[in-house]
Amino acid sequence: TADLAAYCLMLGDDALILSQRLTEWVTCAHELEDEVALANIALDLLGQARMLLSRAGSVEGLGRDEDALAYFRSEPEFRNVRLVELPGGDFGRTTAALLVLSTWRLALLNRLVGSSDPVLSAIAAKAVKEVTYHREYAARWAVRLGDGTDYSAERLRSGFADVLPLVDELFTGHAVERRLAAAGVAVDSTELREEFDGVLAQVAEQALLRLPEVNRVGSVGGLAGRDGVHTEHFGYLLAEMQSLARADPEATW
Amino acid sequence: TADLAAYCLMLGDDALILSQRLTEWVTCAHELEDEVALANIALDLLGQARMLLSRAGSVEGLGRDEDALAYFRSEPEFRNVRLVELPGGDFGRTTAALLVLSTWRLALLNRLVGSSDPVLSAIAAKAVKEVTYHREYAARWAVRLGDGTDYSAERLRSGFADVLPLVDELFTGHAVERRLAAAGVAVDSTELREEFDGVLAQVAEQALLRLPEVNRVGSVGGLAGRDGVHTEHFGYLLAEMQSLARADPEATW
Amino acid sequence: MSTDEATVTDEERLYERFEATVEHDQRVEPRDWMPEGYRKTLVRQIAQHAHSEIIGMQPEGNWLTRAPSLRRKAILLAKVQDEAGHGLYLYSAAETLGVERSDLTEKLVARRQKYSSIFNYPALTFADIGVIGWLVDGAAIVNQVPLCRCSYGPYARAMIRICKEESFHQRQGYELLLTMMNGSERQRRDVRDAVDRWWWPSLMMFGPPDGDSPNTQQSMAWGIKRHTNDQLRQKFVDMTVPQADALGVTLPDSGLSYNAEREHYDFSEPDWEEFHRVLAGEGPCNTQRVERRRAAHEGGSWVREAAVAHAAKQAERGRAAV
Amino acid sequence: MSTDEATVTDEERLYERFEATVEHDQRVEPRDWMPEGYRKTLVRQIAQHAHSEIIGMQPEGNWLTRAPSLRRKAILLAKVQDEAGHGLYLYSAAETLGVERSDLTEKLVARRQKYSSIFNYPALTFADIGVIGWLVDGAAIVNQVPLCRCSYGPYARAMIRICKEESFHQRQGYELLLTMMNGSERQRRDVRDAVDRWWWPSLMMFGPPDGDSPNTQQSMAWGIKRHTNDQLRQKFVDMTVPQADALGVTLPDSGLSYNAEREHYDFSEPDWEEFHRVLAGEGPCNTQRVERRRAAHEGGSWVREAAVAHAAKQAERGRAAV
Repeated sequence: TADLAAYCLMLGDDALILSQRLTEWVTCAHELEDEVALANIALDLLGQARMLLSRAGSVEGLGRDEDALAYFRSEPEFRNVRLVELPGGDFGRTTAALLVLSTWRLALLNRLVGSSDPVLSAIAAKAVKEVTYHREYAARWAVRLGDGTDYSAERLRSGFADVLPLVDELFTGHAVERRLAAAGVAVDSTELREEFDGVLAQVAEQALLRLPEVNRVGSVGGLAGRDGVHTEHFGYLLAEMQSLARADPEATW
Repeated sequence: TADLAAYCLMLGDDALILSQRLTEWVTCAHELEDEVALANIALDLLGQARMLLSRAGSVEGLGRDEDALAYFRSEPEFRNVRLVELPGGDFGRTTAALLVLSTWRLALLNRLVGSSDPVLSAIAAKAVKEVTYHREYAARWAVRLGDGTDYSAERLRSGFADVLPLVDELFTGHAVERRLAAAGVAVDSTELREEFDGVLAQVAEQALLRLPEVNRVGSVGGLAGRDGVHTEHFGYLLAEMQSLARADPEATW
Repeated sequence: MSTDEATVTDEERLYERFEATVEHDQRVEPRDWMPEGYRKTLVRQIAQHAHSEIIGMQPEGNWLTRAPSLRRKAILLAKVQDEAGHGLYLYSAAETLGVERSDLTEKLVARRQKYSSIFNYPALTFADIGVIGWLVDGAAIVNQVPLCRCSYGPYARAMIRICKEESFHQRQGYELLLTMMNGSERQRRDVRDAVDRWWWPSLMMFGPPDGDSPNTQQSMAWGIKRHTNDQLRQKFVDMTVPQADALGVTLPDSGLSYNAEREHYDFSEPDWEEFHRVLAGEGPCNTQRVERRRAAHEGGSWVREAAVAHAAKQAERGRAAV
Repeated sequence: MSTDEATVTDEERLYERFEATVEHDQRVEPRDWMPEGYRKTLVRQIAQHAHSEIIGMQPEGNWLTRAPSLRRKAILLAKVQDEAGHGLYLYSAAETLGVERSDLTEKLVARRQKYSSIFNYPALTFADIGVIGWLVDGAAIVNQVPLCRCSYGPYARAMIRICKEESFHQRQGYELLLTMMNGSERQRRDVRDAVDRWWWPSLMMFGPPDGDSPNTQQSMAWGIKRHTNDQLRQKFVDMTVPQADALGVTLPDSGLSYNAEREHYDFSEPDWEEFHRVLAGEGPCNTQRVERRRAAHEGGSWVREAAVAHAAKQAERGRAAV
């Protein structure tokens, strides 16, 4: 059950942190319709994060609820991949990050529906519909940007150049995953690579995008986001996100 | 003595927050020499802030030291002017903000040397030399930018357009100041306007800069920075600055 | 009879029909004839209202990334999203009057059209989120409920939908404040402080006193407005004072007291000089608010251009394929 | 005798004099003749060293705005400032060899010159600040103390000044760790975690094992280098293990133990594959580090251009006034 709690945190933290990054677009996107859409996606992911964090807390049995886990864990206790920590503010990068993460997550969720854990299975079933839309939204924009103007194609390419170096981390098959996958509870992420590569290649083709060659962002002695070893960007995101909750720990909200 | 503590916080918080903004330049300025210079100015201001906050804490008598005041006050308890909260990242704006604040502060410190409070007087005597250099540095850059390229002149002008709307707040003559000034302890900031305007006009002339006409940034029902009513930027700055100290209140550093 | 005279007579007949529609509380629809002044007034008012929804996202948006619980974050995000939606309905309503949304956006970012001045105040603590819901949305509802019976159909219909969501938001805001008042000392301090800062600007949301509001009469005659500024302000005060009591906060007006004779609360005049200063551009956040929208608009132009270019290419391919 | 032969003979004589200087531990100075290979090796090494100081500001710079006490903030700010200063001395030393600092900066941001790979690791908690001071500055000192006797005068003199400041920084780092180990549970956790992350990269700072370091012999012959990589690494381990014990942390190497026969600590091999990956650009922060410097350089070009334009105008005015 320590494994199950850790696994729920992995999937929950991915959603929580990507949601936080997408939220930054609200009030400053290029078009109101996209502020609405990005807020929607952020809300979906926030909802998934809440369910997964709650589940992690109840499995763990230490009395931590979703807020204790979101607001009172320190950086090395977060289990999200580093990809979702990338700074926002660039719609090319946001499009690339959202396409990559939702393609991976959808492939995962589709399999997780069959989990032997009924809670994970139910969460996955609900999330599949949402993430299908997220992937469509990102793919649609990838095609518009890639097959739009020369400038937008370059911005999309540059967005992928920022995101692709962090993609391998999604497929490392963390020990926790593998143990749970063997028990029929989780999905071994190494199995998702083929589907992921196929979808990405298809979108890239439609977007007339040649995925750039990039240097991987390596791990630290073999450890990365899933082990609590994050990027330097992450501390700032957490400082902001947790600031009020931590400023007044006695408060009730 | 409540007044004296409040006054020390005003001058200390101005220094602390401007120091924090200048620190943001270290590792990303246009030239190493300027990273060194900006770090120097930030260090001077940090030193002034530490003395003034310590003094505020000891006058107040509640056992709060410089760190308790810097890291564990909430936003409405800070007494700095809003000018120092302006976002950084634009060297035209940094130049304008530093020129305005150090011109004002030098005029004030020169008078504060004569304070009947021996601690304030000593702090002022030391700070005068430092802030003289800060003002010179900012003035030198204002002239270089204003009398440099067309583009740099426009960036300087735009920096002043961001800063000037907040200048009046420096000269409002807060009730605390006026009471302490009457007792010979503080300087009534309304008396500094003439000298300030003179220095600024002189630098503007050398920089071939016509100070732009701007709308003032108004107060909130008569209240502004000195009353703890800040800008929306300030909360983010504090969240970042205080994050680690608040994350582990039991820690010793 | 010259053509000109015929036209005039036609127009008189049209005007009479328009007046009858308005008088019988029927709806004027986009295809109906309407006087130019009516159209212009409506365009200005609906645009201003739409801009207010969009700019109004910013003070609340300031707390999205820092909301102190995941539940509050979800509530706030949904609310800000609703406001974007309201802006979209209202821009659509304005477009039925023959203007382009892109043109209205340009006017907003060039400061050639206004939005509700209240959004030029900063949201400084999370209590402000509650107070904006309670007081600002509360005042908006008092202003807007009569607009559900506005003589212009598309505007009235947009308002019905918006008002429903606004009262939901208002209740959420009040509920947040109740929770905070039952929380920590710091939370109570923040609520009181936020009420002090937002009370007077909320009263100003109804506009200047009736004596200084020259357009009110015409708007009422046209069925756009149903009550005067002062009537609405009184209604808001009467509604809000008991809510403040229930919450346990003191409104920052020593002149506030129940007048048994009038059966209304007496209250002091807001600082109308501050109101006019903010209106003239010297509020605490005017520049910041418009600049943020302008930066988003200009910084995002490459994305909009890409979408247009892609659509054109697709259309081209479609034609080529036929 | 042809001119060519005369030149060769001159050069031979110069070379002999150069070798004698080096052999007698005297200093080669900028105006002295030196072999082209010596000059090139020095330029590369000094530039790499200067770049390391500048890039090395970033992991620590990451905590400047979040330092948890004002005293620690002042210490850290002064330290990062010193590193900028070290970079400046070293660029000056490189310039005595006939290269331009601006050219070296261009090479850095174009990734055509390297810097110490350790700075491609992230500084994730404030404990990292202490560990960087203790281990990274510690390793740097072991590397650099012999450079104070380097055969090239300007480099040797720069190193003397730098080493003095580095040992001050190292003591500050160790003192921070001592304080943290006496602090809260979280602080101790962060220290242990930081030691685990930085230990192996610190060992890698001495470069590949002697067998894989082809340039070492030549550099030693020229008096640039005084010890092999493995000698220095051993020295660092011997020095550090007792400090780790005093601190109460366990270094993450199960193979670490004192060898009474060798009178040295035995230790395991670092993961040289990771070393080569990071060197090849695939460390956790390579792109981030260079991009930050590139963005600063390119984003600040308008400021440098303004300074140049202003100086030119001033010079023009000066000439006009004469």
